[in-house]
Amino acid sequence: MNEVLTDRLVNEPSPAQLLAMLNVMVTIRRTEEQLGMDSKAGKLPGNVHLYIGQEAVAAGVCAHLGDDDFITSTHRGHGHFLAKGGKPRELIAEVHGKRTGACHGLAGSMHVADLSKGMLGANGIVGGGMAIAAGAALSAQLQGRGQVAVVFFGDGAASEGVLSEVFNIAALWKLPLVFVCENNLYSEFSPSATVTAGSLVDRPRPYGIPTTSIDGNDVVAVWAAAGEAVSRARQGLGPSFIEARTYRLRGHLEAEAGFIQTKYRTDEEVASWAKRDPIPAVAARLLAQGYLAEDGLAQIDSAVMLEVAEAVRFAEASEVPDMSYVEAAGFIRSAELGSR
Amino acid sequence: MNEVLTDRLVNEPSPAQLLAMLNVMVTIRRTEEQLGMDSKAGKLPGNVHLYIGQEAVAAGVCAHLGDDDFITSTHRGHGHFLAKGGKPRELIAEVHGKRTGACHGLAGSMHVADLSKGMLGANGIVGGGMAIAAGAALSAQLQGRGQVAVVFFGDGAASEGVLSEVFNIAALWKLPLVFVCENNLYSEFSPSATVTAGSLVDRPRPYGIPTTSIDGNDVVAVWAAAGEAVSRARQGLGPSFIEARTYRLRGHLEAEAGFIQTKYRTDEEVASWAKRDPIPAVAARLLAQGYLAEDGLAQIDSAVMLEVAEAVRFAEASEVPDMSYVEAAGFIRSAELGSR
Amino acid sequence: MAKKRLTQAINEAYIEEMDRNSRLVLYGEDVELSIFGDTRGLHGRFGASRVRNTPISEAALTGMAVGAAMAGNPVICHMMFSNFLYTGFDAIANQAAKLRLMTGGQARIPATFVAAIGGGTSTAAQHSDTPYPLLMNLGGVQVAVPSTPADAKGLLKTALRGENPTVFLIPRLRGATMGEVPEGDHLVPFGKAVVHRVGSDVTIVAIGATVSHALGAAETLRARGIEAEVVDPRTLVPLDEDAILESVAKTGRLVVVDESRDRCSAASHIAAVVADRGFHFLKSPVRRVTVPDTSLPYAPGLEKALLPDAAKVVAAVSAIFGDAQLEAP
Amino acid sequence: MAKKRLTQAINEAYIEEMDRNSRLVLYGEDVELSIFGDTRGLHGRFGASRVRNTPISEAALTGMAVGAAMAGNPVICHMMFSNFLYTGFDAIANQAAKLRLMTGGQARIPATFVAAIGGGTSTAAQHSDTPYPLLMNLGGVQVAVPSTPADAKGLLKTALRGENPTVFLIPRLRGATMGEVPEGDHLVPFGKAVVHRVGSDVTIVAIGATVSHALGAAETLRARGIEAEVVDPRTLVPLDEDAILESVAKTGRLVVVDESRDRCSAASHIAAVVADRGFHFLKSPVRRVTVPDTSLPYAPGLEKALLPDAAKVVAAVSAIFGDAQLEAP
Ligand SMILES: Cc1ncc(C[n+]2csc(CCOP(=O)(O)OP(=O)(O)O)c2C)c(N)n1
Ligand SMILES: Cc1ncc(C[n+]2csc(CCOP(=O)(O)OP(=O)(O)O)c2C)c(N)n1
Ligand SMILES: [Mg+2]
Ligand SMILES: [Mg+2]
Repeated sequence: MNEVLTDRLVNEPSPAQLLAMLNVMVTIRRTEEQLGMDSKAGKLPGNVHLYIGQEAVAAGVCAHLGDDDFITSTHRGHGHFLAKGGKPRELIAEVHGKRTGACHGLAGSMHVADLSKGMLGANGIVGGGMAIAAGAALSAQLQGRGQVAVVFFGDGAASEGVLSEVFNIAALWKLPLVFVCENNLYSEFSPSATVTAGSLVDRPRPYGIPTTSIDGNDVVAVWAAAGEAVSRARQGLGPSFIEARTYRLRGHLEAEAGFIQTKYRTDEEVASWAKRDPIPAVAARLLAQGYLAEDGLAQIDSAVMLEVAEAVRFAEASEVPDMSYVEAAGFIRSAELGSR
Repeated sequence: MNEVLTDRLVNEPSPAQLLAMLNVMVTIRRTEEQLGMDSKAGKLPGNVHLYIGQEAVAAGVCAHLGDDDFITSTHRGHGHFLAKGGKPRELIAEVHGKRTGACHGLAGSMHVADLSKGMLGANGIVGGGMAIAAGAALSAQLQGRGQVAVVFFGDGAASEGVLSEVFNIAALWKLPLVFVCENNLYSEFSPSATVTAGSLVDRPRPYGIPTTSIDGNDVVAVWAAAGEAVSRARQGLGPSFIEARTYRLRGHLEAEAGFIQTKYRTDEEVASWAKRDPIPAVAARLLAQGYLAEDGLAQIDSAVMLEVAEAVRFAEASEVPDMSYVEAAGFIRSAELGSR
Repeated sequence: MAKKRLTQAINEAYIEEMDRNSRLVLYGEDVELSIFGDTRGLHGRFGASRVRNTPISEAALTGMAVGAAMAGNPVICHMMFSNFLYTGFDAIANQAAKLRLMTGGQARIPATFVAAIGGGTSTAAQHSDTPYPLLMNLGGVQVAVPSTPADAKGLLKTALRGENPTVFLIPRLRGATMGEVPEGDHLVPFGKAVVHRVGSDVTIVAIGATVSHALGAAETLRARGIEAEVVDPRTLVPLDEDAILESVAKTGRLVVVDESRDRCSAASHIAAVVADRGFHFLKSPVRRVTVPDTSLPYAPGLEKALLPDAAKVVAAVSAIFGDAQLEAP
Repeated sequence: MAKKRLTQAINEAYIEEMDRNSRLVLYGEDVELSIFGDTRGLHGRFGASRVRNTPISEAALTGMAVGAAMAGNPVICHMMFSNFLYTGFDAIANQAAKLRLMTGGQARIPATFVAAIGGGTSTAAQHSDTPYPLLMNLGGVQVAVPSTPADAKGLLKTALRGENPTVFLIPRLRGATMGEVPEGDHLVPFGKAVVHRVGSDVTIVAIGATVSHALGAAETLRARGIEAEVVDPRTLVPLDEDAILESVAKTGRLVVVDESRDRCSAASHIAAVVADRGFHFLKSPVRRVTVPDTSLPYAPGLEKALLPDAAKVVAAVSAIFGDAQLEAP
């Protein structure tokens, strides 16, 4: 069905594939830096949770997916949206609350979705995407065209009971489902160790689900693990679980400085992870292998910056949605609006 | 606080303890046989789910508990109610819907509770008792008097997500909680293997919870495993998990013959488990050791039968509750009754 | 037309729609054996791929229905007793009800959640709720409550062809009720009430199992010279306000009968709609015959005392006529 | 009396009651750092045993609150946003609301579930619900919704001393609202409405954040010669029906303002109560100013258009006076 089906289980992405992932990562980074600035400048109606630092996970996983594969995402969903093929301008316009946004401004940052790309939505309910992805995987299985579904979720979300329900059903029914747990060491402001007992990566094991823990800041490691999991799923061998160890370089949400009185992580910790930024790492690798020119990253970067700048202009120039968008998306009729 | 605290980790119950458990098991058996008959005779307002065949589990576990320890139970809760010290006549009157019942006839079979005995209730919601027991364990921990909480649940219930949530929290907080999963091979009419992936007994392991699988029809095995788990809990070492492999010798509910068109288990299977009936086994053991006379079981049995017969008379002679019981137990006032 | 049981009518709706749409799937706990009989035979007919017994995992079941529906496979998600909707409530309240709005209209969610409602057989508090008020308030799920076999079949078939999430609630006590079911592709539209009995003196709006109480009460009332009109909304979301108002415009009086608990009940809402849009028609207080604000106890006498029945409907109607007489000096 | 923010009043209620009752514990996700500020300082003051950060496991949190309460430790179970009540709904709807009844009165369940409600800051559909109608319909949980700092403190303290499960809902937008809070052990009884403004021409019942809209509307209406009485029920379960009826007996007119969705809203229920028990007082239709039956979208203009505000209250009141004039020939 899908050219990605021809992906074979190899350990390394081709240079072209790696370059494409780098591009995705830079696009996520620059788009989010922009949104972070806009948020702090008070230009955005709602909050944003940035993915900065975790880009390798979305890029490495989604490299294996086509438009008719499905993903579900989290409150921290910009990266997944973009990696799955969503357009920066539709994302930016959405977060600006404009009718040209991916969801006509009804979703905002936390619910951004692009069903035409198989991106079934970021989700404001922690764990909310797990069963939805399993349902998409059930649909994929019934359709029999080799589609897969991937569920992205955080380490904190792994405490939601629905995850174990989905482990059980996905394993029983051999659903083409890939669990990607992005362990960024924090659940909001709680260090994972204080809210997560024992070993996260081992939890799927009793259900018979293969599981692995990888360096989520290494896009090649992510790509390899995801390739194996996706290929298993496409072959009808059932679900797999990947724990991607990573770190968010920004706050839980951009507005947090406004209400947080005590630090919940040290500057040293943040700095040490900043040194492991996944973007320079992959650029360096391509450079070393001779697949990127000395100024290659800069070139990618300027192209992306241009796109982002254009997207911001587009968003700013766009109109806000009117009530007809709500009516079209819901059950209410004009007659029901206002008081009665 | 509690004489059971002095239980030391020994592998075998004393003859007196074993006799007491035998007594509990026979009491459960005879009480339930009576309820089964009454159900089939149309004497009971609601359905009953019988525990017959599984008595060794309730008896073996509750032997370690005092009145200020807590248990939560399931839709199949008569055995737990009785083993925890509830009175047959209060159970029977309850299931008859009489005001002299343990819950004044408001509960029926599926919700029978005796808070004075630390029995926080059978539960009509599969998995409903898990978090309640964890909460009781939290209370026990806060009170610091060495109380423990035990949650009884079925193999089917293990698929409810809340179980994994409770694993996580109980392990993190080292709650004095014992999980007792009664694996009777069926979840309603579905064989466990068709609805349970992988290995049930291993599920608590990744949370760091000690876990063991035992023969639930051997009251000595149950007693030993529960003793260890309860003693860990009392010592502040946290939760433990016990899978007790057992079998219900009756239907999922007594009324099932009325609506089931196809058999969901073979006669041979039922017969083979009937041969492993836990009651004769423990009687034989006591007999062999010389602690029970030849007619010892028959004697226990007649005493119990007498008690059950008296309880039935008591229940039948009792009055039904009037609306004042609902008012006392809820928020409604007489003024709110009827139409308005 | 042939007389059929309500359960059989539902069974036929499943079969016809699964025949019609090969993407439609059904799953739930023990649907293969079928606790209520409504799903009987489906596993044999459509196979283990389209009819699936599930683990006891309501949160996953409701959420998966949303996901599969969004991905292109309509789902019948069988929840058995309506109290088990609470265990799977998040995906109904936060996902199914909201995703179409949140995605700006992109998401189509053809998921139908089926569950049995109501008391009357001493199943006690955790197997006897009538939770449509909760669902009505969610703002994004349709709610259908049939009272006859024909409506059961027709409403369910409509739900299964729709593109919005629907909760289809089966009045449990009515499963064995017989009624004429039209042959052929019988569809009942959503948002269209039906008048079961025409009358000029009082409008009785009744829902689900209470329709028969209303009809029973109407017979008693006729003997007293009061002609009641009995209106059954059939779907609560959408609600056919106009049909109710039309009836009240004629009768000037309204009693709403509803097996849900009183506070924020469907009865409350219908009363409120009429107290607003139909105020000028009203000659007497709008009465509600509902369940007092408690869960149902096990003891049969108490349960019966708490549930609506024909006598309570008669009492409510009599009370407003009493009121009216007191008024007209 | 000192002026305090609503959030601070809540914080004081926690502190005073935890000081008073050493068995009272508080837990929830990130309560140590405190997202809304209401739990700030508690962890430091009462220690890690009585104030616990939890994993994201709402089903366990609500259920544990029931269990700990039954076992003798009253619990403040902090649910953050009210939408997360749905993830933990079973233990509220099937356990907390029913266990006292099911155990024949044995169970005392002093569990208080705290959550923030309401829209207005583009938190979008999954962080802006106002779900008290669902809770009101459960029949076994009390529901308190304060509109002022004093009531927030007094109602919460009452909840924390009670023996029945209570959901205490914080109108999110009102967190920073300042108001006088009486010194000392300030308790506000459940089931007692308060009249914020006396008036003779129309009764406006308003809940939570909408109280200020009602008061704003009353000022505008005074300029038009209409004196509105503003009644705030403060608790929705129990509901002070008598106070509302007393006001309507005087004014003859009623508008109910409510930030929940319209269908089966608190406003619907209050309207229904008055259309029954207060029918003979009514001179004009009972209007509801509520949220149309949809979740709130992100775009601020749309969100604002959907939420009640003073102008909508003025419009609703004006409409019924228009009606009344049309009527009197
Ligand atoms: C059901 C639910 N509970 C709580 C929240 C509040 N909340 C939002 S994000 C978050 C932490 C999520 O942590 P994690 O899953 O690790 O994701 P991360 O933010 O680290 O990406 C919480 C508790 C929520 N949105 N939904
Ligand atoms: C939340 C919920 N879902 C479904 C049911 C219906 N139900 C009652 S018992 C049962 C099977 C329970 O199986 P198991 O836990 O193995 O207990 P057993 O009956 O074997 O003792 C089911 C599905 C229920 N009561 N509650
Ligand atoms: Mg995290
Ligand atoms: Mg079982």
